[in-house]
Amino acid sequence: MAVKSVIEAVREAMFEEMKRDPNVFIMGEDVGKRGGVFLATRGLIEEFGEERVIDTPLAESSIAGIALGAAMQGRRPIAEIQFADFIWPAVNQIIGEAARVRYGTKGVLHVPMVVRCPYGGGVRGGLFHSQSPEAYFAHTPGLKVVCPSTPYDAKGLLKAAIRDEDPVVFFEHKRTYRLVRGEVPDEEYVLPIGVADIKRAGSDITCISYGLMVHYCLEAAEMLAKEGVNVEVLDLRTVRPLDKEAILESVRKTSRVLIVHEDNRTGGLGAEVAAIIAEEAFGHLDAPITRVTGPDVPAMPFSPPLEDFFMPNPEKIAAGLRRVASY
Amino acid sequence: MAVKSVIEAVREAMFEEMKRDPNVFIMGEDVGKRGGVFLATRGLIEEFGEERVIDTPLAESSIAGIALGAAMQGRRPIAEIQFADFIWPAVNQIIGEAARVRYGTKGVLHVPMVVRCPYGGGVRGGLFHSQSPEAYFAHTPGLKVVCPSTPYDAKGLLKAAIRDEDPVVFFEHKRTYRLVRGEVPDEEYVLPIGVADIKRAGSDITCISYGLMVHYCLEAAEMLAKEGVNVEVLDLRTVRPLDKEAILESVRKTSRVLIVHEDNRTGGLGAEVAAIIAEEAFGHLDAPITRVTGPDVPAMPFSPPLEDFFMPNPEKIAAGLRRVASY
Amino acid sequence: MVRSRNTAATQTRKAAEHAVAEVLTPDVLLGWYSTMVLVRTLDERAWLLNRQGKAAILASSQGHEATQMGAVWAAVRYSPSLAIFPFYRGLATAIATGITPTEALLSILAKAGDPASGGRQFPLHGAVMTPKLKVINISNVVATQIPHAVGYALGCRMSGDPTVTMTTFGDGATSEGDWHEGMNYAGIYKLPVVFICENNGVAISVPQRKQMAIVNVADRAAGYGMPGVVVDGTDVMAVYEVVGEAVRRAVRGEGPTFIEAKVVRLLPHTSDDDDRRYRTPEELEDMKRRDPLKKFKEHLMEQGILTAQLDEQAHKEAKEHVDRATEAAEAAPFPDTGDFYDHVYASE
Amino acid sequence: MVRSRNTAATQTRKAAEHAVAEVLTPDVLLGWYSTMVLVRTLDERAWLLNRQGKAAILASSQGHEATQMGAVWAAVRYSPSLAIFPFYRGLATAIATGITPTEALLSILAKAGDPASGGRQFPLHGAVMTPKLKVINISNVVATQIPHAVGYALGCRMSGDPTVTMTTFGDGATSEGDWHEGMNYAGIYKLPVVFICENNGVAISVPQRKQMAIVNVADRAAGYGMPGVVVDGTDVMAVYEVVGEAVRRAVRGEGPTFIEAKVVRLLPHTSDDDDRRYRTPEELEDMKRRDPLKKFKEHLMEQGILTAQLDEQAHKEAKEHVDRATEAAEAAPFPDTGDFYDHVYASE
Ligand SMILES: Cc1ncc(C[n+]2csc(CCOP(=O)(O)OP(=O)(O)O)c2C)c(N)n1
Ligand SMILES: Cc1ncc(C[n+]2csc(CCOP(=O)(O)OP(=O)(O)O)c2C)c(N)n1
Ligand SMILES: [Mg+2]
Ligand SMILES: [Mg+2]
Repeated sequence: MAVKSVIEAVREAMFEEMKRDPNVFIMGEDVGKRGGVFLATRGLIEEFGEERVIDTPLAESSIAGIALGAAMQGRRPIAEIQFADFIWPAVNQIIGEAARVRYGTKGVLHVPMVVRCPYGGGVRGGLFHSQSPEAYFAHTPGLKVVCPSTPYDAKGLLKAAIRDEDPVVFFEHKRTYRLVRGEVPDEEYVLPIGVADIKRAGSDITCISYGLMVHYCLEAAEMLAKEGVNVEVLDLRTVRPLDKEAILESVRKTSRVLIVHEDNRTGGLGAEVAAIIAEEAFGHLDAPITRVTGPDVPAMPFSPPLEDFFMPNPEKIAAGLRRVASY
Repeated sequence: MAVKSVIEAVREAMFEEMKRDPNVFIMGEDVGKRGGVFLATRGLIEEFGEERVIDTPLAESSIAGIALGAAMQGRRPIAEIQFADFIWPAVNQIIGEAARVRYGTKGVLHVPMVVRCPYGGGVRGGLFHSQSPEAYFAHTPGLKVVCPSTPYDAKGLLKAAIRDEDPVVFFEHKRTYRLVRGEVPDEEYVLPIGVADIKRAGSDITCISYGLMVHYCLEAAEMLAKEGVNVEVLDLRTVRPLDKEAILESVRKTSRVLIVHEDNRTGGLGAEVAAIIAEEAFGHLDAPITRVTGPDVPAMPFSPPLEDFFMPNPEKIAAGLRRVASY
Repeated sequence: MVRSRNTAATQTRKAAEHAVAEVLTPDVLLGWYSTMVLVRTLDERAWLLNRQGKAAILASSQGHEATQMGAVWAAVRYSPSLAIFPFYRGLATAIATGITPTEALLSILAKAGDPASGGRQFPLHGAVMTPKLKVINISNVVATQIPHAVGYALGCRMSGDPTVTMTTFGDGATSEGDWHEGMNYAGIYKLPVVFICENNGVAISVPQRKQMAIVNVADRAAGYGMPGVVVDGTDVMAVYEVVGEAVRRAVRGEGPTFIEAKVVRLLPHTSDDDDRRYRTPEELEDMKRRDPLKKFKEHLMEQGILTAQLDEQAHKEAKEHVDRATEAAEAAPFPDTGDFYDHVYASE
Repeated sequence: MVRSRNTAATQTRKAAEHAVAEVLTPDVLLGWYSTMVLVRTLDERAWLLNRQGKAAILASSQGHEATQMGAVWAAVRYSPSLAIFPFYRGLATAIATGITPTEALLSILAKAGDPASGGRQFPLHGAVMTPKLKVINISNVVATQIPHAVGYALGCRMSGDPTVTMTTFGDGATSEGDWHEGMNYAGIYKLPVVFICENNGVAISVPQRKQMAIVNVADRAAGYGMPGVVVDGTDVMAVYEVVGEAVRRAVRGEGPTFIEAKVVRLLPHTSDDDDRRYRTPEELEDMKRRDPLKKFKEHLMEQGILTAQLDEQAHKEAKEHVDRATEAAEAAPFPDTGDFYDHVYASE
């Protein structure tokens, strides 16, 4: 095992899958010589050539739409959207089209394509380089949506996404790219899409999250441990399909729930998680299902004090946990 | 008072507002001589001329983006997206841009624009003429999202939307256009955006819905009444902002909740409504918060038996109500 | 046939005309004529079924047949294999690709036997795949198929598959961002794509002058580094020629071609539309003079290839064929809901 | 200055040259030069502040100054009032519109006094509105401003407001669907918009040949029914001339113009970028020869308008100005969070 960063894990996953399967190719803005603006594709054009690492024109709808066409032809495109904030022009091709191909052709065609998408804030990115649009995609049947939090998960899940027969939107939290490091096995492994992971076992409260926030939840859990509250941190890893069983099992055990995400509160992932619990674990609940989330403003502002105010952090999460614990 | 259809109410609202305010204008595909594919704008080009009733090229992103630009200049555009299924290309301009203008300019600019959008199924429209994308927009701070169910509400709320200083996405359920008729006052009136409406008072279960489904909920409530269960039907009318107080007040009274929508279940409007209740009326609940919704398939199929299978209907809703009642 | 100022295509024109003359024997032309009669008969029947409440919706290809059929026939003739991404107005396209009238009607009536989507989608939407010919139309969202076609062609190039990709769309579609993005990409990478714009001068009710500031949308092709050709789309032989030329260009690895076929839409936009709101009776009369079937008939009669008797026979056979197809399709079952949840994702 | 084949603009060229000569007295040119020096000094300072960790991100306008400033100056000169929708690389645009160096640095340092968004947005994003000059850049999503500008111009026409609208963007932006849709609409309705493409031959790292199959993107303008003009964007006087011409065309109600200004990007894409990954030292050296500031200086010296002494003075004053601005901006407070929730919706 070696300790790696999330961005290294992402790069390795693509490298290995491109080695393994000649149908896999990459397309996106600046993925070639530049190696991507976050260097996720660094070295890949040198290894695999311009035919398999394609610098596209600046046109997201066609990046997704051309990937879709190529996927129907049998290729396995990895389409990079440079920042999640720029995925909106591609939504027609991803949500409108790709998600419906298998269903609308009754299985005659399918779309084994991955849309990789750096997302999230806390990087001084302002309104248009900080967005967390995962909930929009997670609402879409036909898509799978992955939001890993660690290098280990990122690598194993990205490999799974590339091998998946259906369109996967793969959200990589920009702030984790270099900040989060962790052990990654030397040998090959693939993680199943749709399976949550208990990142910290506990008995008093279930704290459910994904992406960067998982790390903040873990920090908050340590704070609460000192106060005698034993928090279980459940990392969803995949936000569509949700691992309902893992969610319900943990809640049945703890009877108390805090859901944490960076995205705006209203209609975020937390809403669906809460609804599932309120419908299917109602009898087990001892406290209101509580959410700590980004506030309902249109996006994360640029200036440091404003950005800090927006972002959930370990202190805000700890406060939420205390509220749930003391109900 | 006269009895009118939803489409008549919509047309009248636009007519009256265009008479009232020379800044109001309409743009969209076929809104001119054709009068819109549903005839919502019939007669308007004859009354107001080509300058104020603009047939645009077939290009939704620019329909929204040009409307946005004109709104920043002081006009009050009503942009028609011909079917909700075709709103995806415009999402970058609506969700990505319009929703953030006021926040991102710190109030210097704002976007008094309405995006009108026929949505919903049950019209033999198949995958691409039946979609209900309201949840995507309702997740977006900066937007308001309205889904009226009756001619009275449609007219009063559309007039409010046109007068609103912020971008409003106004979803009109296609199936209600000619099916649903109701009294509309002869004198001028405007209804407030963000206020729900009790369409049927009751004491045993709160049934929360919007759009076409409100009518099916009312039918189901009548069935349950015969079984001795007194259902309150709460019509959200506006899905962003949600009328939280109205929701909580009804739930505090009944202690039981069924949420109904036509959109896919996972991440639909019902999720947020359930989450609010589970967080803020937890102590009042006597039963799991239950949802009756469209199934999690990518869209409504075309063939009659498949479409019927997709659509929630009074029977399915009644079954849901019975489940909640008997918990 | 008018050409836009782009001349790359012109160079091979002579060769094309020669080839056309060689291929298009009287028998072939008579076969074409019968098929066009069949499509028209089928289209009229489908419209009737809609008026009887049996077909929910229909976009007629009346007036577009010469372009749709000429294009497919040329593409099949001149490419080793073909992938087509048509738009919704493609009944003639479908028949030219080998869909039978019964299959078309199963699709139009949303029956289980619909070969494109099993009744899940609008008529003829979905996918019909054979080894040599793939017809893919995954949505009725205008212009989304342009990037699909380009991506498909990219995939073919990557995998050494010599398939030529063709996509058809209306004049309205050229206003969409996806059209621009797809054209641009195909131009940069010289992909083997033939873009066919069936320009009927109207997008539902919006006339061309409100859609673009130019007369020939083919003039835009140069801005994407590809030839733009204007052709009389009501003339099946002219279409056959220019599409054949474009397909051979694609096969030779010389890249994409944009073809603007000027056609007429003889009926309302769809069976839901009433075009009297926006077209005058005079306009409609005027268009009927450009009816591609009428035009082809007159041409074949002038040439002595078609006789009144052969014509009558073609119509009679077409009617019988469509009658049988109607009967079969009407008797066929609707899809059942047992597999309603299938094909959302790959089954494990 | 090269022109694409479109000739509508050419007709008024003579008149324009005449006007330019009249307006551009030595004093005016010296004033321009000082301002260009000031912008360059400010740009270098901002880059330094980024390297010191004080400015989070920066897109330099070095190499684009002649186009950005020439365009604004011409537009202000020839239009009764102006609305500009610039892109993110617009420091020189901003200064030309009257933003002070202090204001620019407040914005770059994300301070409360940022005149465009109060620190909510990336530097110089947001809106700065005066009665005669409106600068609107609501996002850094490439090409979204094209429809905004077109819509703004439509609004102006509707309300009888004689404002001319101008929008600036890079070569990369022309690949986006929004660019196509916006151009098309402006062409159809002959709206008073001046489209300025600052073509530096690269979108971050993607070279023009991977963005489009043509040499001059201005060649696309004809497809939208508008003139397309190519100009050396490192020559401030040439830019002034063609933009002046386009603005007067707009004022006369003759519709939009597309101007492609060939420029150089002297620095990496932004302060986050390292262009050594994709540009050779030779390429960079080559570009420096096209530095618009150097070019203008040489021209003015040749003409005897600028002397070494005046040049030194301009640099000295610029440095002092930027020093004072830096001091003020660094001392200024960050926004506080008291109004964090304001301006999501209109307050009641
Ligand atoms: C993105 C999108 N917007 C709107 C529609 C509704 N619509 C269907 S066909 C059509 C007109 C298309 O015109 P054109 O491309 O010229 O084809 P034609 O029908 O004339 O053959 C419109 C507006 C759609 N299907 N997709
Ligand atoms: C829609 C969108 N996609 C991607 C980006 C990321 N991005 C910012 S600038 C840029 C390149 C723009 O190139 P060009 O338009 O030529 O302008 P330049 O920076 O060269 O001046 C990219 C890809 C973005 N801001 N918006
Ligand atoms: Mg048309
Ligand atoms: Mg550039």
